[in-house]
Amino acid sequence: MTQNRRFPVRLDLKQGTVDMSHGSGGRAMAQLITELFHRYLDNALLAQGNDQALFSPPPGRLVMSTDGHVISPLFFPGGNIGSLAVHGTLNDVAMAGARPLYLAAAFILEEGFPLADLARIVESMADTANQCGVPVVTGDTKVVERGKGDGVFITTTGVGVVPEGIHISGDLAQPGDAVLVSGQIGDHGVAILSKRENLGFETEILSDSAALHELVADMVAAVPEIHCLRDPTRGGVATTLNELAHQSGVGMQIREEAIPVRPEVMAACELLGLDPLYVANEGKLIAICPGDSAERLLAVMRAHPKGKDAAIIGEVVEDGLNFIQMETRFGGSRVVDWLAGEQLPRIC
Amino acid sequence: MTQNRRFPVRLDLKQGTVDMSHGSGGRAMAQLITELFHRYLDNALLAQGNDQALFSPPPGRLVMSTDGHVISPLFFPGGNIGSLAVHGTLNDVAMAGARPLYLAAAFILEEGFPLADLARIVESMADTANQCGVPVVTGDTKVVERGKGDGVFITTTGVGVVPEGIHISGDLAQPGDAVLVSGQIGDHGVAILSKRENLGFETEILSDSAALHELVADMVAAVPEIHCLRDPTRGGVATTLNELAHQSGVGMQIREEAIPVRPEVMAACELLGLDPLYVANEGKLIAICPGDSAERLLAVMRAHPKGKDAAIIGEVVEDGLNFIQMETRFGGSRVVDWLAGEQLPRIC
Amino acid sequence: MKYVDEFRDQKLARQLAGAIAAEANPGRQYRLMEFCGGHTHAIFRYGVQHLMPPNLRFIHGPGCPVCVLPMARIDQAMAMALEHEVRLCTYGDLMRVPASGRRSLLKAKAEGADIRMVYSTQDVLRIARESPDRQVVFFAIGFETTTPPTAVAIKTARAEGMTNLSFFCNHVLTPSALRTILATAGPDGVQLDGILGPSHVSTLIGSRPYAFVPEEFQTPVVIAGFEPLDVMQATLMLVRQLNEERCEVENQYRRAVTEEGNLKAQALMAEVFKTREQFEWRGLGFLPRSALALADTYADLDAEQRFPVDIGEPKEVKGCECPAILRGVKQPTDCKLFGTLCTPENPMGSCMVSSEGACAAYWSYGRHRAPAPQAQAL
Amino acid sequence: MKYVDEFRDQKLARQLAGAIAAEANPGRQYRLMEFCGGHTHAIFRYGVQHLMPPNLRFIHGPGCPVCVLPMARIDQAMAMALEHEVRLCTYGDLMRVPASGRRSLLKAKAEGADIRMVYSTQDVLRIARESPDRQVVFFAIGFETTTPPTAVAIKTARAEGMTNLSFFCNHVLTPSALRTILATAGPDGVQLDGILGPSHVSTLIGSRPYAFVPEEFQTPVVIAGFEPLDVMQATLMLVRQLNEERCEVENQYRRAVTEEGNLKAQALMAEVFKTREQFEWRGLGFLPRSALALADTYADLDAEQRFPVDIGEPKEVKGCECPAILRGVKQPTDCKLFGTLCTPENPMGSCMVSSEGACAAYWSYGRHRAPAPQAQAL
Amino acid sequence: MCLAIPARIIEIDPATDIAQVSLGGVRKEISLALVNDAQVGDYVLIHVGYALNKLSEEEAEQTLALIREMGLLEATEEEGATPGGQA
Amino acid sequence: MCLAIPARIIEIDPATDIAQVSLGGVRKEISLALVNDAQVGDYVLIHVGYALNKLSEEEAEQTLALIREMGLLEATEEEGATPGGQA
Ligand code: SF4
Ligand code: SF4
Ligand SMILES: [Mg+2]
Ligand SMILES: [Mg+2]
Ligand SMILES: [Mg+2]
Ligand SMILES: [Mg+2]
Ligand SMILES: [Mg+2]
Ligand SMILES: [Mg+2]
Ligand SMILES: [Mg+2]
Ligand SMILES: [Mg+2]
Ligand SMILES: [Mg+2]
Ligand SMILES: [Mg+2]
Repeated sequence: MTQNRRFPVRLDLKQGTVDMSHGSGGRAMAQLITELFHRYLDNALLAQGNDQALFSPPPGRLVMSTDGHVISPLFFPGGNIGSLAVHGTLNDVAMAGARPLYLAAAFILEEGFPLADLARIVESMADTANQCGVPVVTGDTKVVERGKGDGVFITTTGVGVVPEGIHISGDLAQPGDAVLVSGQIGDHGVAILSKRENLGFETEILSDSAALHELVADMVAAVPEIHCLRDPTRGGVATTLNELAHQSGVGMQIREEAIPVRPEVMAACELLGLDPLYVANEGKLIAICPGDSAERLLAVMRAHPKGKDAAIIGEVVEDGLNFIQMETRFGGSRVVDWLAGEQLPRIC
Repeated sequence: MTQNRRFPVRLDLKQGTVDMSHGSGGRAMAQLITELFHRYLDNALLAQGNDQALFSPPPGRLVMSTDGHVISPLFFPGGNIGSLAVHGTLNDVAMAGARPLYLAAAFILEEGFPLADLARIVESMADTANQCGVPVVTGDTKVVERGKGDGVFITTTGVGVVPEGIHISGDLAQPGDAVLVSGQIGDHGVAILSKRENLGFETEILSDSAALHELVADMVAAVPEIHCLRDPTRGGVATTLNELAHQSGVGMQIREEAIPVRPEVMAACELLGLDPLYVANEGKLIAICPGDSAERLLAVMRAHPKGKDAAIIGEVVEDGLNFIQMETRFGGSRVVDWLAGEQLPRIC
Repeated sequence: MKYVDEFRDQKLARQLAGAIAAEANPGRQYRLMEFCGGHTHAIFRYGVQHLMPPNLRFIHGPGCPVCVLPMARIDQAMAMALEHEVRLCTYGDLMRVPASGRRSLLKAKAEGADIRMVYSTQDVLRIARESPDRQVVFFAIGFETTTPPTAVAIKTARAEGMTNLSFFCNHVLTPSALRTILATAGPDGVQLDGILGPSHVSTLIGSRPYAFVPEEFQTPVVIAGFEPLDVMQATLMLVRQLNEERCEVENQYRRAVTEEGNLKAQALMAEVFKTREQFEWRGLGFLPRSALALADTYADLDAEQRFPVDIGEPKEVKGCECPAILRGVKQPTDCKLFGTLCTPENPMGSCMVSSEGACAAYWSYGRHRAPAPQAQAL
Repeated sequence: MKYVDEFRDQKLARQLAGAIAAEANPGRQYRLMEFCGGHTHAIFRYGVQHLMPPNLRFIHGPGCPVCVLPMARIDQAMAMALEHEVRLCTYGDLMRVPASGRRSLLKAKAEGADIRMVYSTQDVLRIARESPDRQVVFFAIGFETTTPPTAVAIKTARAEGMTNLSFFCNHVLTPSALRTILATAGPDGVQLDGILGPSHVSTLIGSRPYAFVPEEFQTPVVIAGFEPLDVMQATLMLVRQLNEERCEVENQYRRAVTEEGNLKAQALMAEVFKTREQFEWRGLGFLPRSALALADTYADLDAEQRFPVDIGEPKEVKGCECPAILRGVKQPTDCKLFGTLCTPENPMGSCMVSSEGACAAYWSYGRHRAPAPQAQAL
Repeated sequence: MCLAIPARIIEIDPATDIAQVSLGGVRKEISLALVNDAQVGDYVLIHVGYALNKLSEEEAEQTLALIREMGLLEATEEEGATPGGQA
Repeated sequence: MCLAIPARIIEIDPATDIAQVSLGGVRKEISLALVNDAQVGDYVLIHVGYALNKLSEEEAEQTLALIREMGLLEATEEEGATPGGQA
């Protein structure tokens, strides 16, 4: 009668849904963790089942970064919230020039969320983490009532180690530096918009969601004098350049023509009244390095598959107003400001 | 006309509310971060304004732990979600015997959330982090639409360093070990319940929300042979003991009479049909150590203000079923099982 | 806590245990049914069975309102919430009770049904006042203890002229169930030597309604409180009646139970409710005059009339022995599903849900059957 | 993109700039009003003003539907959403427009108003179909370009017998505003030498409705597309008319604009709408016969009638020069709030919201006034 | 069935028939709609937010006295009896 | 005002008067309710999900030709003219 099988009835990963008991701390939660999270994210540190992971990092300076992921739709062309949550944080770690080591993942699940979707998400997180060689070593699960969440939110936190001799920070850009971008911009934002039912448009565009730490490793190995790296996510390239200009107390002069944008992305933006400079990316980076290293850095980037369309898009200039000025494709000049509010589809 | 003040109109921390633009990546978000998060959480690493924090940890093994915080109500007797988010993660780091070093915090804000409440929460987080000597060095902010969140969720992640010679893990309990608790149980859960409008009861009970890393530092210094530490949060002492028994493949024999419970907590539980063993704590720990170290450990715990009501509540026994058995105050014996589902107020 | 702690005293318990052991005649069986789940819970939680002589056995009765609620009524409530999109208010106890197709209110809520847990009918009234545009249904369950609070809410709803609140009434009557148990007892059913009578139900209805038990069924009754000393004292009183071949209704729980009970509450129930011709009890079948419906003058507040639903034949889980357990003829350990497929996390039957259900009590407190170390010390 | 990229060609632009510079008579001023915000946007985004000789100046007109919407109408829509609890559908452009008391639809939404951004009236129909129990209001704004899609939705709502959808109509008529601008021009108002006529509005209404401009006001009009070469070519055409002392309606945007316009759309508008006796335009005041309301046969779908609201006197921000800017008599830099208290994050007036608003365009593209380095290279 | 617990009335609002009861330092609001003539100081049995009945102090003491007596009688007769366990 | 963009019709559902248009690799669903006799292959001006009008290829080419002519005339006359900036 009494027996030792911990969970006599398996979690129903086909028809089941998340309910409040999955966040209660009791056996239903233990079962969710065992049969879903541990099953996919399988690694020795996680399997210990402690509330924390213990590891011995290589010597050197560490970086830590955290990001909450709240995307809608959860599944989009080129990825889902699970793969994105891995890429996003790995990239923020890598943007210090660091090698990512470990990830932590905290899930906030909404009551009623299908376990099948959760399993797909966690599986894809696991695959992504595997491919990147960066395991999810500790985690947490909470459940909120229906109407107090949005399916699933995933907050990931990463730690990584910075090679010696690398000093990368948003406040190090200097007049004379070159500004580079690692590839075509705007793909992620447009891929997401294309799944918004009411916009009714279709493209072949996939999110560029990707991990950039290997590209960064090549870059810092070849050009250790890089000053800034940042991934132009929310707010797009325009916002990231403004952030960097402000942090470093400089201005920038960029050339619209030099900025790689796919024609489909351009077309979708025209349709919706958006500007690709403000559209989110999830697998691109902005790099700023001394002007005379720029060609060398560009060559290294182009040699890596994730930087093959890299381009030098402008240079850092002195400017007390920290403006980003752009020479337009048409030959005019404009200020590229921060995004104000949200970028919404417009009619005029 | 044009001028360099970055945010001409200050954030309205009295009447303002969070809106979607605060999560857009644009200037409204930059302003929220500058005038609210950085203002309160003020420290050199955060002030750099990078997407990650860079630091040189002391040599040794590191631990990392993450927890999402989703509590309702956000403000409760003895704390709020901000202080809780600091304590909760520091404690999970400390439960490896570690000294916490740094925290990361990711906020998910619901559209419409009052900025005044957010400021109170972040201020209290900052105070708590300050008192604990563990700064919040990196963070993230997302905004979700109304009805897709619950005011604010805070996911914190902590890293810490484990002193040499300390080996603490949930799978190390052995028959003959003693089981200790650091103080009165159930305070947090009852304090939260007392604020649920529909239960209509009042107590003087405050949440026990507190950081335990200093208590832990004393404990591991004096008794480095401690086998397990865990904070009995969701699911309470009963669930934590079951987790540890299961992880270590042992059983436990505990004595109801030895477990410290405040009379008010006991009374509230009687009123609502709850069992204090399953009620959450946020400033208590369970420690398991070799039986012959138990009195020494107890003395060290009692010497610290956060362990002054510590007690030895039972011992680890061999048991293939990994049961927690309890000698009741009445003199009977019962199994103390995992919590099934949520613990809800009952009528029968 | 006054009136609580005194009745949990370990030393007195040991002495009472000694007295029972001394007085129990080794030559006979004492098969005592504790009617109420509250007694069942106390017996398991405090290990009372351990303190009894081997020839004295407690048989768990049907006195758990959650356990005796037939699956069809849960299906019906779920259909109201899902099809009529009402805001369904219910006590937390019902959330996890299995309905047809392994569903439950908890799962329906996760799927989007608007289900609110309440602690009191005062909450129900508050919810209805706060959402005048929303139809609110109170899923009312319980014995005579829980019925008067529903009656208060019904009267209040009428007095305030609420048009958005109605009541799905599942209140049942204890004496009727007791009669059925006794009528089917005997060689083919459960064998009973005495009854531990209801505690808080009796607070309301008094001790008089049990007079039929000794009269018609020649079985002694002792009304007993829910604290462990109450149960033990009442047990000793039954042992003495049996030893002395007395057969009467005695009242151990005198501090809360009188002969006539709470007349005010009784009047309220009489005004607001009428007795149903019959009603289904899980395990006991359709029992005549065993449940309440809203009186004709309150019929407009009856959710069954306001929100008619069409549910299929409820599908009981194969192998679940709840019905036999509720009649006292089987024990949880007689069920093949107990502890394998049926656990408190995944209850197959209602007896595994409520902490008063025999299966849940057995799982939580009685599962580990090695003799408890302190039993020796007594 | 065909019909787009060709009209953004840098080399042709340089050549056109050269032609304008060559043909413009240095002895006179060319004060050209681009009526449309679309032109304003193109002029700033592509730096067209940089390419013009110093005596040729663009004056920004009132042709931005967001900019000319009076604050009272936003207040009214917000009141419908908050007091009548309707589901308010609106184009994204309106979300951040300041209403009284520094509020906006974005803030009302954050405070709990049910406000949905739509991209098309097709979405509005879908939303209304999906929530039959909910009253849905479409907050319709725009010139003749955006009006026919609203007409389609109104006809569809009627055809499908929808009872939960209504329309808060704020559609305005371009020629009427143009007449007002011209009538108040002169020594005390704006001084105009020529008009760049509407682009997409003309697609619908055709080129004929502008005949009154040369006839009554002796001012030449060139209807111009929104691509930068369109604007430049039309500018050259105006320069030539002025140099040659011609005064007529010319059509640069021939690929999309005919004399008669889109007759099908015109018929639809005529059926569904009627002209209001007068309507307030921000900056221009109450203009006679300058806006549309639902025709009497569709009056039951009029949200203003279905959800009457009582709003106070709207409170304009002190110091905001939007009205003067919309009349062309001031520039954004003449406003004391520009760039200090008024920025796109914290707009004080509607001209700082829409990317077609003169203040927003000026902020985004023209704020930095040092000569752009590449201007030298041209 | 029917979880109920005794608590002491510490305050009554006669207008609403709502009382505050106290139990081990916890205060709770309950309805007195089901009981007559409850007074501050009385102990009442609380169930789902209602007082079901008053408790009789006298009866409680008599019950306890009886329990003690039943036990003591025995204790003198068979000190240390240890009945066998049966689950 | 009135953001609109030309796109090519690639598919028409005559039952609903809904068309698929294509623009630089992007497909979008739009309504043809406002135009008569639009055919697959036509370019239409898209605004808030509706086709406003067909575009005339012939007129577009003539316009471009005129622009070239206007510019060329000048280019020969004043090569390299650099008008001064004014914001
Ligand atoms: S163990 Fe489960 S299935 Fe078996 S009788 Fe009890 S409730 Fe029914
Ligand atoms: S800058 Fe702002 S306040 Fe000034 S006119 Fe423009 S919109 Fe109005
Ligand atoms: Mg980050
Ligand atoms: Mg990031
Ligand atoms: Mg980043
Ligand atoms: Mg956790
Ligand atoms: Mg939701
Ligand atoms: Mg943790
Ligand atoms: Mg924790
Ligand atoms: Mg923990
Ligand atoms: Mg971030
Ligand atoms: Mg909410």
